[in-house]
Amino acid sequence: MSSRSVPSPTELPIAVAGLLAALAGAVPIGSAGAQLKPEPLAVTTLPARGSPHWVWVNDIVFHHMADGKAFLLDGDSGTMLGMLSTGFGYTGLQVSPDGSVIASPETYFSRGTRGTRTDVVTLYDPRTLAPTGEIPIPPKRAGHIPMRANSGITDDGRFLLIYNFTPAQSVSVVDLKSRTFVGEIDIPGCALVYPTGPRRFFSICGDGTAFAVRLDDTGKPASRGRTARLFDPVKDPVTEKAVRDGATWLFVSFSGDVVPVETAGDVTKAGARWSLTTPAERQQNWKPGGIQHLAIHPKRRRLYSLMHQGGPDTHKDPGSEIWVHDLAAGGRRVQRIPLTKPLTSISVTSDAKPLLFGIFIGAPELQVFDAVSGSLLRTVSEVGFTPSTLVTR
Amino acid sequence: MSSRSVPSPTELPIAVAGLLAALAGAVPIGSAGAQLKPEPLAVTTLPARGSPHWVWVNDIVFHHMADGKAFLLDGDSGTMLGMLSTGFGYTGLQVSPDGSVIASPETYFSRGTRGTRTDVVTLYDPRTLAPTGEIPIPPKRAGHIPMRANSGITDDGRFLLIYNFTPAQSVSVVDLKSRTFVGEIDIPGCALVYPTGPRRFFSICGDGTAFAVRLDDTGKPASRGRTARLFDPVKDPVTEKAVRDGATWLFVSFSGDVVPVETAGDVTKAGARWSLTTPAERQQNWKPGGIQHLAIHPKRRRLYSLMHQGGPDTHKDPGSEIWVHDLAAGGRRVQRIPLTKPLTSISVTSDAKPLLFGIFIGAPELQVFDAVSGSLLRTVSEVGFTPSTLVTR
Amino acid sequence: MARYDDMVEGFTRRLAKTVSRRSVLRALGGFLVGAAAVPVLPVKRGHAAGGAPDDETSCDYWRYCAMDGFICACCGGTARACPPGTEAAPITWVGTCRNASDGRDYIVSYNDCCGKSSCGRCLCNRNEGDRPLYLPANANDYNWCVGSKSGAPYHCTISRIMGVATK
Amino acid sequence: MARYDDMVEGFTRRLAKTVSRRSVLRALGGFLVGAAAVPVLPVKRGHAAGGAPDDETSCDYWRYCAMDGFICACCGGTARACPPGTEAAPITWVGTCRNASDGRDYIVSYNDCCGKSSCGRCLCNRNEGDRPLYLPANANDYNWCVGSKSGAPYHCTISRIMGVATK
Repeated sequence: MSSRSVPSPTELPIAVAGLLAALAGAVPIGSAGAQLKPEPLAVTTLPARGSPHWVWVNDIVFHHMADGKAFLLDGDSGTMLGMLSTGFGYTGLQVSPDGSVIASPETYFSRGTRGTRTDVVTLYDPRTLAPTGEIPIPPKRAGHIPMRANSGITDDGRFLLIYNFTPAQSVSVVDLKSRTFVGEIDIPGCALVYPTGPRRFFSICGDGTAFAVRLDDTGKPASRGRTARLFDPVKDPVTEKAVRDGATWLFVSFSGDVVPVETAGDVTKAGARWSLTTPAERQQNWKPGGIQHLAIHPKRRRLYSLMHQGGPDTHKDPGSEIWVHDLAAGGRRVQRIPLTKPLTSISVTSDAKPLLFGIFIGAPELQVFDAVSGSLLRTVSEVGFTPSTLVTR
Repeated sequence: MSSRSVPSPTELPIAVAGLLAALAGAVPIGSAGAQLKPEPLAVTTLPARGSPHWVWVNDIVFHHMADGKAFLLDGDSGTMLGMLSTGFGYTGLQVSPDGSVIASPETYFSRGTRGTRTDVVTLYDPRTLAPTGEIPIPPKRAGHIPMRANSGITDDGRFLLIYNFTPAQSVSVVDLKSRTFVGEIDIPGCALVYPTGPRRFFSICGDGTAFAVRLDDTGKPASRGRTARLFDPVKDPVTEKAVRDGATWLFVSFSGDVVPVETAGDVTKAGARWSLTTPAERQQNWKPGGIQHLAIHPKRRRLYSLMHQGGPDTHKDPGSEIWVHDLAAGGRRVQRIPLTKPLTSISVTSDAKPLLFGIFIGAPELQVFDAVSGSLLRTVSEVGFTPSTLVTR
Repeated sequence: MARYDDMVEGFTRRLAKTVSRRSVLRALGGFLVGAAAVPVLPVKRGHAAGGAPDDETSCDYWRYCAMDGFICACCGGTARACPPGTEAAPITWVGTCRNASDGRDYIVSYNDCCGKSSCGRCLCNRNEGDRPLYLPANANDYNWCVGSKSGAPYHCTISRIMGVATK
Repeated sequence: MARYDDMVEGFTRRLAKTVSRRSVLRALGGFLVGAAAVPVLPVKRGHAAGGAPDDETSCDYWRYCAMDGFICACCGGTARACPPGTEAAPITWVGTCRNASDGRDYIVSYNDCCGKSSCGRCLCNRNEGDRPLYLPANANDYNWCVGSKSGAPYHCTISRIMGVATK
C-alpha cells in the first residue's frame, strides 16, 4: 500500500480518530516519522490594502444561476487571490470608496431554484473575504444580464443603492454604516442607479430623461425630479453601460454618439454630444457593443470603448477592437487596440500605470493589457464560467 | 422599429399591462391583427407510462455543486424530455419499481453554499416532473462522487434507503407510503446500500464483509448482522459499483475479478469468483474502471463492463472499450465494443430490444448504443455539465 | 456588412488556423483534459445566416428573431409550450418576426419558463428590436421569470404568435 | 503500460486528427460558439508523466500524488494553506508521496477547504492508493468538507506534510 490514512493529529477529535481507525479495517494506519512536525492547518488572508492592480470578475454563471461567484485576481501576477459565493442571478459587487467594505446584493431560494426567496446584502471583509454581516432587503432585486449600474454606492460610502424590478421599478436604499435597510424609492419608468455625489444619484428613463434623487442624511429622499430629455430613446437609444467622469456620466448611443450627463450643478443636464466614430467609420458599420463596453481613466482623460463592425441591433455584440479617445482633446481618437479574441467587458485601473482588463462572457478567462500601450500582458485561464462584469478601482 | 412589446392579453393583470404601457414610453405598443387568436400559454406533460428507452442522467455539476440537475432523455429520438433541479452535491434519483414515484435525496443551504443545511427527499410526479412532496431527513446524506448505491428503494417500492456519512456511517430509512422519515440504522465500518428484497438490503464493509439488514413492516431493523468475508479489501478490493442480477449483486475487483454476492437464502454469501479478463489480457493491463462501470441485462444474461488498459490505481479511469460477458455461459466474453470516446458510466435498458447508454463525466453528452449489436446509434449533445450516473429501467 | 457569426468565425479562424470551427467543436464535445470549463457563447443569427428557419430547435427558426435564452423545444417543451414542471411567466417581451414561408410579419411573444435551473441547451440570442433596461417592455436582458409565481429561476424561453403585425 | 494521459491523448488524436490537444485547448480557451458547455475532465498524472514536480499550481507537484479536487494554490491559497474566507476541514485522507529532490517518502494529508462553492481552477485527480467508499480513510471520493463547521460546500484541497514515511 503506497497510501494510508491518518487523521490530522492537531485537529482531530479523539472519538473521530478512533472511528477512522476502526473504519480502516484491515488497512494498517501508518505511523508518521517523528523527525518532522506536521504542517499546521492554515488559511491565507489578504494584505490590509490591496494593490490598485487587483480586479474583481463577477460571474452570473448563466447555466447554473444559483451559483454566482466573484473572483479576485491580481493583474500583475495573473494569480487568483480569492473568491466569493454570491447566490442566484448575480449582478455584481460594490466596493466602498475607501476599500474597507465589500457589499454584495444577493438572492437565495430555500430550495436552490424554488421555494422562498430571500434577498440580502452580504458584507465581506476585504482582508479575509469572509462574510461579516448580512442586511435583509426586499426580495425585489432586479434580475438581468449583469451590468454595473444594477447597484451603486454614494460617494461617501454611506448608502448602497440597489435597482429593483418586479416589474415595478424602485431603488432599495441600504445604510452601510448602521447596516440597515432604509427604504425604497419609486422610480417609475426609470431603471438602474448612477451615483453622482455623497447624497445623490439618478436613474435613466424610458422617455429619454433621467430621474434625479437627492437623499437626506438618513437615506430618505430629500428631493427628486425628472430632468429634461437627454437623448432620443426611439431614434438612437443610449446603452445603460455608462462610465463616470467626475461629475459627468458618459453614456454612448447605439450608433456611437457620446452623451455626457452632467450633474455638477443643481440641474442634471446633457452636455455636448460627440461621436466615437468618423462618418467614414460609421459607414463601415463600426459600433460600440458589449456588456460593459466602456472604461475610463479619468486622470489620464482617456475613454476606452469596445467596438465592432455590425448592423442594427448589434449593441450587445463583443468588441473586436478597443478604441481610445482623449477626453481632454474633445474626444479625439488616439489609439485603436486590435483584439485577438473578442471581449464583452472592459475596465481600467485608476493608478498612474494603469492596467486594462477584458473578459468575454463566452470564455472563462481574463485578459490583462497595458492600458497605455495597449499591449496584451497576460491571459489568466479558468476564471469562472460566464465572466460578466469587472470591478477595478 | 421592427420589434415592439405587448403583454400577453390572456394572462396579464390589467395593472401590470398599464404599467408596461407606461414604461414603454415613446415606443408605441403595436396592435396585433385580429385575424389570429393568440396562442395560449401551455406547459407540456409526459405520457403516464414512459418508454423503456427513457434514461435519467444525474449531474453533480462539480464546478457549481449547488446546482445539481437530473435530465430525462428519450434514447430513441435523442430528445430531452425534461429536467429536475436537485440541489447541492447531487448523487442521483431513484424511481420506484412501478414507475409511479421519483424520489430524490437533496441537500440545500440557506445561503447557497453556506448557512443552515437542510436535507430532504423530494418526490416528483413522473408525468409533470413537478415536486409533489418533500420528506425531511437528517442532514447527514453522504456527499461523494456520485454512484448508484448512495441510495436505493426496497423491491416493493415502500422504503427509500439513503447512505449517511458524517463521517459516522448510517442509513436513513424513509417510508415512501406514509411520506415520513422512519429512522436511522447504524452501519459502523460499512457504506452504501444494496437492496436485496422487499424488506432487505446490505451495505459493504471495510473488512471485506457485508452488513445485512432485514426491515420490519414499519421500516425498523428486524435483524442485522455481518456476513463472512466476501473479498480481500487489501489485496484486491472490489469497487462499490455493483450491478444487481436478481438475488445476486455482482461486484468487480480492481484487478477484474467478478465477486457475486448471493442473497437468495437466509445467509448472504460470496458466489463463485470469475474473471472479466484472460491471463493474457491481465498481462496487457486490461482493467475495469469508471464511475458506473458495470451494466446488466438480466433477461439476456449479459454483463457490460467499461474496460481500459492501465496500471495500479486506475480503477476510476474511463473505459476505452465495453466488454460483454454471457452470465449464462459462466461469464464467457461474447463481445468487445470499442469506443470512439471515453465513457465513465453505462446503463442498459431491460426490455427486449435494449439500448446501452454511456456518458463521460468530462463531456456534456449522452451516447446511445444498440445494446445487442454494440453499434453507436446517436450522440445527444448539451446534456449537463459533468454527467455522472445513469438510471434506466 | 459583417454579421456577428462572420466575426466570430473570423476570430475562430485566427485562433484555430486550419481547424474549422466545427471540427474544434467536435473535438471539444468529445472531452477536454485540464482546460477551463468552457461555457457557451450566446448564438446569434439573422435570417441572412440561412440555417434552419423551420426547425424549432434551431436558433434560426423564424419565430426566434428576438429570442434570448435557452430554446424550450430543446428542453422537453416545444416552440410554444414550456417543459414539464415549469411555469410560463405571464409577462414578457415581444418581437415582430417575418415568416419566410408566407412573407408575413407576425407578432411573437417570448415567455420565459420558470421554476427550475437553466435548461442549458440551445442557447440562442437574437437581439432584433432589443432595447436597454430603461425600456423594459423591449428589453430581453431582463429575467422575466420575475413575473411568475415561481419567482426568478429561469429555465428556458418559448415563443407564441400573438397576431399578424399591422404596418 | 498505457497511462491515462496517453489514452486521452489517443482519443483526442482520433477525434481531432491533425490538431494537437494543446491547440484544441487554446482554441477552446478562446471561445466557443453554439457548443455545449464543456466541463473539465479531472486531470490525472503519475510522476512518470514528468510535468512540473516543483510547481505547486501543477497537478504534477510531488505532494499531490493522492490529490482529488481543485488545487488551492490556484485559488488564492497555497499548497498548504486554504484561500481567504474558507475553512480547512480537520479530517482528511492521507497519501504517501515521494519527493524526487531528496528521494524520501512523505506522509501527506489532503485537507479540503470549505464554505464556498468550487474554486473551479486546476482540477487534479491522482488516485495513488485511493480506495472505495467502504474504506473511508483511504477514499478521496468523499467530500471531506462534511467534517468542517461550514458543512458540505467544497472549494479546493491543500496538502500538508505530516512526517516522513517509515518503511
